[in-house]
Amino acid sequence: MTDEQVTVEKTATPAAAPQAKKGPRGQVTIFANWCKGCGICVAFCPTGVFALDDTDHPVVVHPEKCTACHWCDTHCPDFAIVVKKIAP
Amino acid sequence: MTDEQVTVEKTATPAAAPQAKKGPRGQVTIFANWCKGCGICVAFCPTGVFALDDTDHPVVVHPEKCTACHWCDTHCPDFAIVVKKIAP
Amino acid sequence: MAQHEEHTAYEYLRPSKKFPNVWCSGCGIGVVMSALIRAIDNIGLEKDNVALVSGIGCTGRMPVYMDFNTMHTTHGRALAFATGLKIARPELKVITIMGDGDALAIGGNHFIHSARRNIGITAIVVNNNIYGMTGGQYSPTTPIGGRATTAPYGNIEPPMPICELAQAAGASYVARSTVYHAAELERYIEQAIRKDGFGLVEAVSYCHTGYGRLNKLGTAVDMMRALKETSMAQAAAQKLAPEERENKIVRGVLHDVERVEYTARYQQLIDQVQQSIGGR
Amino acid sequence: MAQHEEHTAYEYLRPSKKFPNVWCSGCGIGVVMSALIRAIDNIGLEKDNVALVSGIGCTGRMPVYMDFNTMHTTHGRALAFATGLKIARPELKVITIMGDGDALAIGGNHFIHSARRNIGITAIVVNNNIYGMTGGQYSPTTPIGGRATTAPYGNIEPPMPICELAQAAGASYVARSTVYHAAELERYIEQAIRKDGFGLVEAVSYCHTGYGRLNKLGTAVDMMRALKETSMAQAAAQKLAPEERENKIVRGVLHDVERVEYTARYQQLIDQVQQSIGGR
Amino acid sequence: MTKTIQNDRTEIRLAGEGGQGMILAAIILAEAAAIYDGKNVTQTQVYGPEARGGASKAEVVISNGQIDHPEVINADVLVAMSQEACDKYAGNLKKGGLLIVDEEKVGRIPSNKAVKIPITQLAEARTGRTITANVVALGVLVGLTDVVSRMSIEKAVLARAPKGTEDMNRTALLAGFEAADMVKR
Amino acid sequence: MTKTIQNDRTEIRLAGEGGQGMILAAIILAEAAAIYDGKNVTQTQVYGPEARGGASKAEVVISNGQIDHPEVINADVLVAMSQEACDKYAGNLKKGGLLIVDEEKVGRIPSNKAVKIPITQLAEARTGRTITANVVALGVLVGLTDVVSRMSIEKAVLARAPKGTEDMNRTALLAGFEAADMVKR
Amino acid sequence: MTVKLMQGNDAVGWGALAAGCRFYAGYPITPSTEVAEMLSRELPKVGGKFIQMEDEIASLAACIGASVGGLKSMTATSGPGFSLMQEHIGYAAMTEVPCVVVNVQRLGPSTGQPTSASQGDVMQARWGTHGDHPIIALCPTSVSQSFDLTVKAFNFSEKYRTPVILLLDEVIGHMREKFDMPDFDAIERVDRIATDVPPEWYKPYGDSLSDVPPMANFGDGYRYHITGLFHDPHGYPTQRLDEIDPWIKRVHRKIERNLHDIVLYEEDWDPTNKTVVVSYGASARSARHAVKLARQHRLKVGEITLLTIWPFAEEVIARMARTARRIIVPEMNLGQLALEVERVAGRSKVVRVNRANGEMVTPQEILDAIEGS
Amino acid sequence: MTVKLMQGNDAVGWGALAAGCRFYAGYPITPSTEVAEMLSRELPKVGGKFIQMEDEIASLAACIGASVGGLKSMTATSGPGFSLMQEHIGYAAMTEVPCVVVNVQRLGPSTGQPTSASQGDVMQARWGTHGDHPIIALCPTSVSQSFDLTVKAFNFSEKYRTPVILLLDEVIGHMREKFDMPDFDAIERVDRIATDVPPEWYKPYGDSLSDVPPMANFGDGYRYHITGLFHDPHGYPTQRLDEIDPWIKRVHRKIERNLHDIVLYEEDWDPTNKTVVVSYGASARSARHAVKLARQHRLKVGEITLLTIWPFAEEVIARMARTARRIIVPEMNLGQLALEVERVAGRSKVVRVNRANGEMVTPQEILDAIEGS
Ligand SMILES: Cc1ncc(C[n+]2csc(CCOP(=O)(O)OP(=O)(O)O)c2C)c(N)n1
Ligand SMILES: Cc1ncc(C[n+]2csc(CCOP(=O)(O)OP(=O)(O)O)c2C)c(N)n1
Ligand code: SF4
Ligand code: SF4
Ligand code: SF4
Ligand code: SF4
Ligand code: SF4
Ligand code: SF4
Ligand SMILES: [Mg+2]
Ligand SMILES: [Mg+2]
Repeated sequence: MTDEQVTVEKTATPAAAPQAKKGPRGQVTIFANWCKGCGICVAFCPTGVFALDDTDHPVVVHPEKCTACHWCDTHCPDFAIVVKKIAP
Repeated sequence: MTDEQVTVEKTATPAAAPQAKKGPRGQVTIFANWCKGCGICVAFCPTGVFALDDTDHPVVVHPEKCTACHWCDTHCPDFAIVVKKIAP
Repeated sequence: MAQHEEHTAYEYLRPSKKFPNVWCSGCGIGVVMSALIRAIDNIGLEKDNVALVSGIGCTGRMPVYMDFNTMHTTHGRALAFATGLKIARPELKVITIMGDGDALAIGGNHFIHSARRNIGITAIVVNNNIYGMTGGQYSPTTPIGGRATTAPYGNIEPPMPICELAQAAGASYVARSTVYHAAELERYIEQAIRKDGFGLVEAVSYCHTGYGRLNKLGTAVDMMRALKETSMAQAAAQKLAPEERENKIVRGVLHDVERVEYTARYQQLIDQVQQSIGGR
Repeated sequence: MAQHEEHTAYEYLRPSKKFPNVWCSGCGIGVVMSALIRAIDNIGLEKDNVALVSGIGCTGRMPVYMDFNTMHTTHGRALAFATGLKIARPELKVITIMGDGDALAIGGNHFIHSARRNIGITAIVVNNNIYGMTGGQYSPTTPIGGRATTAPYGNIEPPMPICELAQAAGASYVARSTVYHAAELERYIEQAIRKDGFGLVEAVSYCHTGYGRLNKLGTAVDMMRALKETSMAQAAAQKLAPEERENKIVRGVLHDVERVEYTARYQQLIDQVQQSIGGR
Repeated sequence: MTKTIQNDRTEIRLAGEGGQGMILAAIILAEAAAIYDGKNVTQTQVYGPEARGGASKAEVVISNGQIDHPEVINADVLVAMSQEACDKYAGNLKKGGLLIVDEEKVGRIPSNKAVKIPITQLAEARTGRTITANVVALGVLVGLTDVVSRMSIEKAVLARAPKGTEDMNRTALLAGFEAADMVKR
Repeated sequence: MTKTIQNDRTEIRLAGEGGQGMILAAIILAEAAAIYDGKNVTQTQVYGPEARGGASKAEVVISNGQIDHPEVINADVLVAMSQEACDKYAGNLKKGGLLIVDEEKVGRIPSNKAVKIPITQLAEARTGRTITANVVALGVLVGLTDVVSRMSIEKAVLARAPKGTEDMNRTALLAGFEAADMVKR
Repeated sequence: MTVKLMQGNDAVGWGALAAGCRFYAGYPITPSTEVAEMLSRELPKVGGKFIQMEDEIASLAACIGASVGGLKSMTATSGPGFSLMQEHIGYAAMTEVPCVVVNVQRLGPSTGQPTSASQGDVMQARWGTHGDHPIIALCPTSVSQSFDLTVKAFNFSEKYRTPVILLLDEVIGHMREKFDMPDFDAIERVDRIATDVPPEWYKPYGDSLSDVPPMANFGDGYRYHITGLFHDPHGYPTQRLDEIDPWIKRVHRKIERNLHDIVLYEEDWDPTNKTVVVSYGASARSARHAVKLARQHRLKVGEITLLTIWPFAEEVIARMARTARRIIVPEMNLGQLALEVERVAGRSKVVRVNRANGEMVTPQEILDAIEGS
Repeated sequence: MTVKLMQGNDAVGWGALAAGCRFYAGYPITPSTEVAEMLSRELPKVGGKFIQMEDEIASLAACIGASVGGLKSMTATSGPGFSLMQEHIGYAAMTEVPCVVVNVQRLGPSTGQPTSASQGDVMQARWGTHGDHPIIALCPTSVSQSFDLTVKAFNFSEKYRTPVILLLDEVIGHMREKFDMPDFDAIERVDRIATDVPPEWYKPYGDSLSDVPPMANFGDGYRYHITGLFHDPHGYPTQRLDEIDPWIKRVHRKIERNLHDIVLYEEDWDPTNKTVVVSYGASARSARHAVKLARQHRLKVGEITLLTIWPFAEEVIARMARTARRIIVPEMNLGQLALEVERVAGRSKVVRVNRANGEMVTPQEILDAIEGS
């Protein structure tokens, strides 16, 4: 709880990845300094977009798989994920 | 609520009265100094055993009519009536 | 007292200077007291084994007259005191006697938690739809539209359904009758006392001095009569349309199930813990 | 905060130094907060017109993060404070946020009376089956057998059925969901807020730090998964035998009726009184 | 009886059983003094347990000056409507004070100077209702003492009388006056 | 380092983030002193909001005599396991007091006499688990100061070690001793 | 004709209305119930709101909630209810939410004697809740003063953002006296200081020249946080000593700086009076009676009547104690405010005249104490 | 080996068990919860009962109920809960039912700072409930004294049929110290005086030589009535002054006659000490530290540590004040017991050293006050 707070964002744009499936797609951003590393997003993302890094914090490893189902950003207890729907 | 309390009893024994009906019969006693004169017994006795006296307190006027139904002594809020079943 | 021996009640009344009682002439509270005494007599309980615990209110004055272990506690808290007593002395029959305000307004929380725990206490609520003792303010059971000294334009708060609440919270036994139906009331109280778990009896009464006078409902006799006329047995009530049922006092055993009683469960826990440390 | 603008929530979070929040990593309370914000956003309420009132507990810390009129009151009394606020300002959407201990233990009486009055307050109870803030003592919703720091041998008190209690007491709207079912939870909260009368949403959550650790239920992820597995929609639940249903968290809108809301009724009373004195 | 007014302070006690309307009588007397006679007044009472029980006594202190202690210290006037009330409070009567008793209800009277009037009986006889006994008592009290003017007490009684009972109450009051006048004579 | 014990009173502060086990370390140290070395001891801590939050500091005062004020006044020894802890508490260190920091976690150190040891790293390397860092810290502290005997601290650590973790904890403690001995040399 | 015969409890109700009270939440209890009954009738007439809550805890909570919503709020109770309200008195002090709590004292402890009079809750009014906190308590001696001090209670409450306790006793609450209803428009009415800064700048607990920060009402566009935890100027919880200490100082200072405004009393003594009677509430009536009698006997006796009980009128009592040799303190309790008098009395002897059985202290008892010099 | 490192709160639990406590009802609250946790584990082992009630009001009610049933009973709480218990503290005093209420003080007012220490409830312990009533409050300064005074609390409670308050502060409650668990059988344990008359003769509130009537337990064949109303010797409600007055006198006398037994303190001063420090609880630890330092500086300073806070140790303080010129009273509040010290201090100057921000008063602050003479 310091006064200054540098927000570290880790965005992964699926555009860079091969597009395998149809349907809506999402751009996932994790705000690392709000994330407490609970692992909920990692455990429940239906398509396995996330993995844990070596500090036990989530990183987006398969951005291309995101279906913009919004499970992760509605369930992150710390408002640390934003999923933006990408117009197909 | 004085310390001494003289209990005034008004018992009416139906034996003295003509016996008209069959079934169980009762001997009704009113303890006047517990009775507050609410009139419940008078109003609800199914056979009209009671009447109000001029101080608005109940008196047994038709002892012979008592069927020992026990309505009055179960409903008197002041435990001021006792009905004794009389072996027929 | 010697002259009075024929009345069942006299054996259970305190041989003291307390009569006539404090209640207004014709008040239904005395009828409940009478029914309670007969229920205890029917079961044949030893006086030493019965504890009566009340809160504050006209109803709360009931225990002082009766020759049991009696406790007149604070407003609303009878069940909380009774809980401690019952746990300390599970062998006692602990009976609480509460007014509608006592049990449901300030005491509502203890009411639902005693029911939830299913502790072996008999709770009798004398529901006269008003705060009698303080002179006729509306209570959580005052009907909508009813006048009270603090509802001079008529009450706008819906009444609390006492029995439904107790059932939802977990009581084992729930029944309702009225002071007009004194024999039925006596039977329900007897059943509730016999029950191991938490038993509630709602005794619908009236307060002619407070509620009755303000609402022009007549004398005690009139209000007693109204109980006869506006109440009906559950079986009959079920045949009515819901709107018709709304204005009726439904009498009957509304709920009766078997669940483990709290102090029995706690004794199991003690036994288990003591066994396990004995076995180390 | 500028970087965060895409998240619906950010618009409603206080632009202050309060993040990350106080809750343990993975605690479900944050999920409820997120659902609440989306519900408010869906309805399109003005922030100035929303008041959040909480008691004391981990859950009670929720309002401080949100940019509404917020009040962190005393343990158990959120609904009583909210009642005064709602009566003073009927145009405000008043939402109370309470823990299971807050709402049902110490606050149980205000809970049933707010429901009875059908006052226009939305009550959200985050049920984690434990006193989280004080470190894991059993609460009125801890399951039988569950361990807690004050139930080292397993809890022996039956849990309070929150929804059934609210319904019995008179709530207009009663629904239950879990933090795993965040979208459903959001929908129920939205419906409850839209409702005029008293609306209750039980948000089943978990406390992995307190209850979870003591009962070896694993991490937040494990407990989140358990909510998925042990809960079911009401329709499905009705097909189960009662014994099977016992161990399930039944999700759904359990009760939804139309009744006049309290402050509206009071306004009618004022209008009527003022008319009648105007007419003298 | 104005000589009972000492230190410009008249202390009046009305005592009886609950239900006899003694508090109301005291209030009416106080209103007569305060509103219609423009005097200072304090009116107090003792309640039974909580608010529900009837009062056993009600008091009025009247003065042209400031009233400090608001309760009766030694009554100038005691109206006793029951034996218990008379037994309990007569001793506190000021030396030379006035004791008014309801003749029917009070058998043992501790003073031979007491004014005995069958107040309740008068009420019944003149108005057909015993509940006007408190107003009869007021009539007697004012008739004997002039602590307030007869006009004022009449106004005060009528202001408190429920609609339709004005005549009955005036009758009761006059009955009291008359009884007082009989005694005075 | 026994010269830091003044007035027969040694004040030790262990500070870090919640979750690093600093309270437990303080308790173990206090138990070593009290139970196994027979000294007097007071152990206190600061909690976060209500009981749930982790502690940010824990203190132990050890003495052969009676301990009056139970908290650290000026620490003889400060173990800082985080930068924040070091920033916050280093200033309170007694002149000539001992500052022990976890080298990895504390970058800015306000004293060039501080003993820098990669405590958490050592824990990980020697026991495979970072959670033993608090025990390593105890090893370092006791190794450097002898506020309690090595035997006592070992007994105290093992008495608190959950079943099956005794070896791991002994290893951690020894790692601390060794690191201390390296510094002393 | 506006002259009426009125009870103290009714006068409290009218005083509240005159002061602008528009919300009452309470739970009935003898001997305070008339306040509730009166306001249940009168409040709707002026668009105000009355509610009977489920208990006294909820009653004060609702008052605080309503006050936060912008309505001047009051509750009334007696001993047992006052004990239950203690947690929320502390909450109101901590959050600086104005509200008025009336306690019509009856004989305690516990249920005691509900219809008997007492001044047994004087110390409780100061110390009943946990933790150090400032409080104001007023105590009328007559029916018309019940009206006046109720108005004062609301004014102090709003002016200083603090709960104010109005301590009546059963004698004053149930006594009827002549009362001349004043024109409400002529009554001095203080409203809470509104803020004039834009919402972004608003600090609900910020420093201010007067030590009383302006108070915005919920719903008026100033969104802020209220908590019973120690808080920073924005109202957010804090554990920082540099935020806690200034708060503690400010809330006590806002009262202490204004003792001249807050501490009300009536005095009738001079330095030649070797005996002075200090009293309050109904006992002050007996005291005055006794003092007049004593003066008739040519005794030189002074008199101080405290209308503000808390903060305690240290200054005047200490000043008087420099010349008086004996201070007589009649109370309807076993000696409560006498403790404070003793504290500041220096070398003067404090003589307590007590009754804790439900009856008033009699003028004679006080006179005996005066003469006992 | 029975030597352990133990927290004050745990020591309270063990003290309760040693004293014969067999019932605990409570509601969790920081910083008292360890007492409950400990007893939930230990009570069933000795056949005792533990229950978590729905709130603090119910907790103390259940304790009183259980005590009436014959079990020695205790509850533990902190500020907010203590405020809620006030009504029932008065009930226990009125009905003379033994019970022990532990208040581990945290920083108030209101929710305040739950994990910070305080001595802010000292006056509340005396005056928190309505009406005049006697009370005993004890306050330990160490872990082992927490054990000892808990035993004392139970003993006083049973011996005098009165609620006893054990006032800890967060420092003592959470501090760990060496503790040598005594043999429970060697501990002096006082049980309530049983009656030896036949049931018909039994008067639960009758006069007795000791002013403490014997107490029968419900279920033991003595059927009687308990009420929070004023009552006669049989326990029946009374409005008679000739029954009320004797009751009031007796319940106060039973404490006042036994001050020699009840008022516990430690003293280390002599008439040559111009400065004496009076303290209690955690502050006494700082005080002792400061006094030792001062004596090292060759200042002649005396010291009194109050273990019994209520009834206040008037006698020793007044005696000391006859010779001491300055009395220093360090407290973790804004000056509470200092008010009592001032009251009896005569001409001595009372110097307050206060902290009300959750931190201990430091020895240096006290030393400064000592040196400031
Ligand atoms: C804490 C507290 N609050 C309020 C009261 C005042 N009081 C006494 S009895 C009562 C209500 C009585 O109503 P109810 O419980 O329905 O009983 P009844 O008199 O109608 O039988 C109240 C509000 C009190 N004694 N204690
Ligand atoms: C009057 C009072 N009693 C007790 C407490 C201590 N306390 C704080 S939070 C809490 C319980 C929290 O449990 P819950 O309401 O379920 O919320 P959670 O922390 O689980 O979200 C308790 C007992 C208090 N603050 N005030
Ligand atoms: S759910 Fe949120 S807090 Fe948890 S790991 Fe994912 S991003 Fe981090
Ligand atoms: S939106 Fe759905 S698919 Fe995309 S990352 Fe989140 S949980 Fe996975
Ligand atoms: S019911 Fe009882 S009290 Fe009522 S009139 Fe009959 S005998 Fe008297
Ligand atoms: S027993 Fe029945 S019939 Fe006989 S008097 Fe009573 S009510 Fe009438
Ligand atoms: S006031 Fe009402 S409830 Fe009380 S005794 Fe009279 S009639 Fe019965
Ligand atoms: S203690 Fe439990 S409820 Fe509280 S924040 Fe942690 S996980 Fe959530
Ligand atoms: Mg009622
Ligand atoms: Mg919880």
